[in-house]
Amino acid sequence: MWTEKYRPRSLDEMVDQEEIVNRLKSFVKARNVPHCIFAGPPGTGKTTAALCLAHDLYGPGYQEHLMELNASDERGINVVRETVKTFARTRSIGDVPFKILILDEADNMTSDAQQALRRTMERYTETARFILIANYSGRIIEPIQSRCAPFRFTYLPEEHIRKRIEYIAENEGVVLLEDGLKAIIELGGGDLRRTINILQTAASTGKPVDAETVYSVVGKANPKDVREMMITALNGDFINARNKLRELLLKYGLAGSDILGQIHSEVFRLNIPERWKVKIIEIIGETDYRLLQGSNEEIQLSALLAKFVEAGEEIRKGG
Amino acid sequence: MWTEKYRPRSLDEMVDQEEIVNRLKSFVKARNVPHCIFAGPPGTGKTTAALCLAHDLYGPGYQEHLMELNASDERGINVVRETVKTFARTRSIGDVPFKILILDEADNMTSDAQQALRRTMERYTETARFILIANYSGRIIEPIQSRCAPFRFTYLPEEHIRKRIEYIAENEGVVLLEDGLKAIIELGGGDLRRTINILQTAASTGKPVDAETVYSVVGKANPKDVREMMITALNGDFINARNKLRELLLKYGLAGSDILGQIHSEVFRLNIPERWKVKIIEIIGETDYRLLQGSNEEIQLSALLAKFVEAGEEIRKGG
Amino acid sequence: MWTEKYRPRSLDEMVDQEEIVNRLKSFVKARNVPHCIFAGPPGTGKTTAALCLAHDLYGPGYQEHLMELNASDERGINVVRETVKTFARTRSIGDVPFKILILDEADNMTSDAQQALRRTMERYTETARFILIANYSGRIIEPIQSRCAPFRFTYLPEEHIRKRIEYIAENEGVVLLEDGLKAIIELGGGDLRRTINILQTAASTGKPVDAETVYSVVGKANPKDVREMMITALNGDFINARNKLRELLLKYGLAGSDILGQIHSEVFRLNIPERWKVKIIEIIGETDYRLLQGSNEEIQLSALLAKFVEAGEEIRKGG
Amino acid sequence: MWTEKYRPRSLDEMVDQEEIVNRLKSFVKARNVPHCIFAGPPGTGKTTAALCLAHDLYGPGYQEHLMELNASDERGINVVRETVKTFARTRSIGDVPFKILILDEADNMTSDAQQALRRTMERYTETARFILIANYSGRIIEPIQSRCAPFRFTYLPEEHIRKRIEYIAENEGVVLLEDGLKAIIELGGGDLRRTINILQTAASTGKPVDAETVYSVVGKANPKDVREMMITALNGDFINARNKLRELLLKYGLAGSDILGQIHSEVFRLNIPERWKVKIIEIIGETDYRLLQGSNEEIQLSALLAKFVEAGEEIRKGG
Amino acid sequence: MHLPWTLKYKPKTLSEVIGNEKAKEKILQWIKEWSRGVPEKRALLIYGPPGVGKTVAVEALANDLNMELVQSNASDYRTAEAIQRFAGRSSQYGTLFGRKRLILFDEIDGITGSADRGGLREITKVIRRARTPIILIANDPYDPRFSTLRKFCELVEFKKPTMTQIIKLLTRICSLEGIRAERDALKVIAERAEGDVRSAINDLQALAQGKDKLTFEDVAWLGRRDRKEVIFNVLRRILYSRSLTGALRAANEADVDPDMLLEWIYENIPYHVKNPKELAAVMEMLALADVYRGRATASQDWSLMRYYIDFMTAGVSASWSKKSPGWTPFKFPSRIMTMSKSKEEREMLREIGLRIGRRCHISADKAAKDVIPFLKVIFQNNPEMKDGLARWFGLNEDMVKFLSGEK
Repeated sequence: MWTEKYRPRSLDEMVDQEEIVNRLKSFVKARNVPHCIFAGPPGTGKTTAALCLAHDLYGPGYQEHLMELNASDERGINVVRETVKTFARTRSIGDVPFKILILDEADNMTSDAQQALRRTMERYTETARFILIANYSGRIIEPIQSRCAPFRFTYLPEEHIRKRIEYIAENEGVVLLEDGLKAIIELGGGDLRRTINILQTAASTGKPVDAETVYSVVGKANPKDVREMMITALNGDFINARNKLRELLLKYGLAGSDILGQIHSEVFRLNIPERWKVKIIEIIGETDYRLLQGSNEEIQLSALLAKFVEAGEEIRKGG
Repeated sequence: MWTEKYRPRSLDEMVDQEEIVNRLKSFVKARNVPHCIFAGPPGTGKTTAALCLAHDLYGPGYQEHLMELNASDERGINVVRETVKTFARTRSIGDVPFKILILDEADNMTSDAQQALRRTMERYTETARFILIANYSGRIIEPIQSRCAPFRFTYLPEEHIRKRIEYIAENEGVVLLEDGLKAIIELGGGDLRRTINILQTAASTGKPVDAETVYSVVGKANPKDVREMMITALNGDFINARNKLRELLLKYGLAGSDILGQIHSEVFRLNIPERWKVKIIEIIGETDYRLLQGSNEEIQLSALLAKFVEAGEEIRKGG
Repeated sequence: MWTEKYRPRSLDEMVDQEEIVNRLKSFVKARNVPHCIFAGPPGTGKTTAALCLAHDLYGPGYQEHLMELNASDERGINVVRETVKTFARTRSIGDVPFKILILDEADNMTSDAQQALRRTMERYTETARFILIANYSGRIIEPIQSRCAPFRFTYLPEEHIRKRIEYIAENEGVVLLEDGLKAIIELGGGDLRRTINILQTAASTGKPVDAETVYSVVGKANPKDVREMMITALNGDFINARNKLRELLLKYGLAGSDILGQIHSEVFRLNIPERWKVKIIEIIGETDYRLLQGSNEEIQLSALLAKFVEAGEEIRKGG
Repeated sequence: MWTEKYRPRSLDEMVDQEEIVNRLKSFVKARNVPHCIFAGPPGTGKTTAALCLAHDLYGPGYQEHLMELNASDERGINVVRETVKTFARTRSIGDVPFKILILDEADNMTSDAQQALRRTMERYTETARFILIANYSGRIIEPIQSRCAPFRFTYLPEEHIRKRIEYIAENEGVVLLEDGLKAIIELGGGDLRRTINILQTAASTGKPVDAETVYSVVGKANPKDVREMMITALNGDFINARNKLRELLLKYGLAGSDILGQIHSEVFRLNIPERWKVKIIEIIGETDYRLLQGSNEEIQLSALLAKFVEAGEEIRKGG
Repeated sequence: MHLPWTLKYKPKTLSEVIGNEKAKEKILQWIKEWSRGVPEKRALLIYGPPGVGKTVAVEALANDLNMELVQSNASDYRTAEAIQRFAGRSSQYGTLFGRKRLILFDEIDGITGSADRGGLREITKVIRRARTPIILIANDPYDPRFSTLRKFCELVEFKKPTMTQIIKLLTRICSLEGIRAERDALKVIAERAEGDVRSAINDLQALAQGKDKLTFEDVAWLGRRDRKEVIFNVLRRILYSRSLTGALRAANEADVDPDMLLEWIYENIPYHVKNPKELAAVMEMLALADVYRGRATASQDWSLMRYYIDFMTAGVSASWSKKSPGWTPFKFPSRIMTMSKSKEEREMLREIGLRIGRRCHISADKAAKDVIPFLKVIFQNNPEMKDGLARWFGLNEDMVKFLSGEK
């Protein structure tokens, strides 16, 4: 994947998040790193920065001193604890006496799990440093936040993204037209990883990349299913809307919260009265909460679809 | 860590919590210490006082006679029991026949664990004295409370904190501007440890420390910017207020809950009728809860701004 | 410990729970005791009664014939089973052919553990009698209930508690002021053990015991201060009410949930229309839950005060 | 134990589940028993029927030919593959060449353990017959269901239970008043074993058994009182409802969550529109959940009543 | 005689096994191949619902051909070592006395991941090297755990015998036992058995043993096994009962697992509740019920389950007018079917997600959302890029096919 091919290897190669990179460089110089929280929107270089930091600290064989865990892949804090224990038990050889542990999507951990994590962090603080990666630092519990140096990653400026894409396109011999470039940047939404993925997908058609190609491949990759499901429900066909939902959950393997997020963005684009948008947004908020509390994602989401059916009916009645 | 470097070593070096320090000095003089509860907000010198007491009691090699445990850290009371058992079994050599055991975050123990602790305290009362450190003494069970001398630590006066920070800054050669100092003290919220940590983090940027730097390193918005956003909304310009919000969220990468906390503090400084402050504070409460539940930050905060717009309109109408 | 020092030694010394004491005396006379359940709120003399019964039955050396176990303390029913086995295997020497086994907090056992206990009770019924102590007899499984004589302990009348406290204070040379005594009794909440513990803690400060000292040592606000804050808010002075709140939070170092508990008790004493009490109680319930979930204390409590302001306004309007 | 004392010994003594008993008698006559599933609610005589069957089949020494595995015994896959197999393998001596194995609460066995059971049942069918006892036969895997004759036990008619209780009371010389009898039957909930246990407990107080005694010994409130409290609240009298609630908590020594359980049971008996019953259940459920999460019991229960008051108001408005 | 009738009347030869003529034919053909050397598929996987005669057929076959039947089932340990010990040698050679050997792995659904670690893999190994015929029996052969195993087996399905066949069998047994049975009584038994021959015989014994006459009245009361009619009845009472207590009681008295009941209600609601407003209200109740299911699981406090039941029954019942568009049959929960059908696919998706995650430093969930959709487009557009990426991610053939939409 081009996202990986063009991922910076060392802090010196990172051109964005300047201030953050400078602070990280000072850690490398001091051969010492505190526990860190890297927070910010997706595709702004959080994981990259963590990997670069490790690279610069330990040199080329850095993987030996590094462990990556993804909180949403691991089931339960026990796995995390055990893994960390094994990993952190042995000291790092070399002039840096600790290892680095990257915990991605840390904001997906329950607060109980985070409490346990905090204890683990403390226990192994001499032999391991943690870098927690999160979209919202607000979901990290206070005791962990106060033990970590905070780093806030921000959206990359559009010119940077544009330069990056142009560079990759040239390097890969992609014929990239101006309107194609614009479309890629727009659809990327400030997320560099997504933007590069779109470029690569568009390039894979073998045709010169213009806006039309870009929209077409993104359209294929983002099946209109969610929108279609919503419209089916608005038209009053609950059973088919439910079938579509089931397909998204089971066939595409999407998480309930991801589907809900997509529904949320689509609502604003729907052609329904403003009043109903507001109502539906409220119900989405409630559903969001229930997905966390409930046990069956499909039931929670189809209850939302039933609300769409109701809305559709009232709209047709001129409500 | 500067918090460690500048921590007082003996009771004589402690300048705050005068009354408490005097009582502790009398213990040193008598070569006898009862079980104690040190209660009070974070960063008011509880742990420092306990360490100083031990230092003054046993002299430089005091660590041998001292053990620090974190109650919420160790898995359950069994660890406490075992550790205490081993530690308390042997008598202290010297003229003080007991050892000191500091139990941090004692109010985080479950009441079952506290019951067990009570029994342990009783059993080893001849060879060990317990200093329980807690934020809220009300969460320590009565049977323990009645066995301990209570000490209530209070927030340090602002001038003391200011002096301390100025002293450290000078000592460390930090260029500290007046607005930077103010920001540090405000953000520290009376917690000395936290305040020093903020100073150190801000200093680590290598630049002269002004308000902007301080807010940026702790991931907070400059209150000026927040106020501006609120006033823009009150003036009826929703679109621009929302743009400012987006800027704070996306460009500065701030967490929604942090912005909300800042809005909350600023409301009281706004020049609007009290009636409206009350209304807005209520909505902030609701918003806070929703954010905690994981709602979409931008959506929730723009809804709040909409309320400001409404308030402004009514105020202009003379409401 | 004063609770131990002033605990009655024999049934004759017990002045409360008259009916129960009489039934127990008849057991002593008959030299026979059935299995019993002592149920009732904490600090109403359940353990004391059990110990007195044993004392009167076996005389001064009663400890040899008695075993106390804490059901929630010992790890699982296996310990109970093993301990009981060893203890009950040998017959008691003397004219009472059985031993007594006190099982504290029996209602905290899981129902599986209780099932196992039931079998143990049956097996050793000839050589051992069980006294199960519980706060809630409803949580003891029926098969055990039907094997035991039930005794229900009730809260002691306030005058009894007052007399007891006055007696101890005098005996221990504590200067106890009237408002201090009232505060102690109020905080004790009918639990004699707790009440005595509070007295001892307050006395340990060495100062005359007044209300201020009492509230301070247990980490609670003086109800007067809380009421003042509420009335300030009801009178429409939101800013000052909030300042009082901050004072309570910061100066007294109280936890938000504790203040909330105190606000709740005070609401019923306020002179406001019932309709508003209902509304406010509902909001307190919501606030309590939000705090538990980890919401920002200051934000949530100010929002609550805002409701008081609103209530006050409507009441003045004749609402 | 009266449940044991009055348990039928032989099928002839069983007066309930007539048709089932007849079938079982025919098995005895034929000296042959198929594998059976006895399914039905607790206390409807499933175990009794199995024991009577064994008794009638083998005569007084029937225990030798019988093995009972209870829920409290380990019944994992390993036990099934070892202990059960060993028992089933050896022949019984006498004119009935097979043994009987009673598996209590078979629906709580893991499906792995059940899988391991299916062939054992078949292969050793000459030497052992299985009686599986279950609350829900649906949780028994199909391959086992297909190997067993199903017997469905139903709740005993109330008159039968009443007669039985009256018989035992008379036999034991218990003074049983009509309202006491009603309360016992109500609390027993159709479970005969439980009903007898309650009678025995109530009888052990030595006083005539009336409703008050019955509810008090099992640690429950009189449903009449609970209903009264609810109606008081729904009628808008908040203060009195709360007083009643406190009385229930103190008088009966109830835990908050227990009283909530009783409130829940009463909802469906209230004389309010059906739609509102569901709404009230929502309120109760939310409160129950909050208590479980550790919310303040007193606050949440007051808030519950406050919500009842509001509901009552809306109901009167015809909402 | 103390034998259960299922044993007493067990078929001795394959021809006595009722029904399933095609399957029996297939088995015979396969076993005959062995006399001509090792056939292409060295194992037979017989599958079908319980009680249709799978094991009995194999035993009868061994009897017919005078083969030694060596069998292992769920009541035996079946770890890798146990399988090795049991089948390692015997799958290689015949018996001492020249009798042919037939190896039977029965009830392979019962091989558990924990207690029988490595068992399935070992069976596959044994099959691949087998020099004697091996037969496997399962209820559900499409369980993803068997996907590898399946490739080395010839599949034979046992279907439920017809009612007529079962009645015939029951009649035969009755006449041998000297019982005069009304045809209607036997019909009830056969109908209730739903093709499960064993349970039909069990029922017959439970009802008729020791009698000389079996009437329709004798059978009417017999407890039903967990069958559809029960749940239909419960559903009808929940959806259409006049009072809330009626709906609630339907669930409490029914012998149905609440989780399954919720699925049934959820499946059928949209076919009955047609008014959009009511539909939304009813679905809201199910969502609420599910919240309490989640809360009970999370807190491990099962007293919360009472609200789960309340909302799915009384809540549903109170939320609609019970005016149905007409007679509508109840449907089996299709979510359950889709879930089990798509299980393999979902596992594949997750495995791909994890492999992508390892390379791209993201979680499997994120990969499913952010990378896989693009990858699918690339795989369909550009074979060259596809090969490169497949190699780089370490995807196997099935995964590539999956992403290319060829499967």
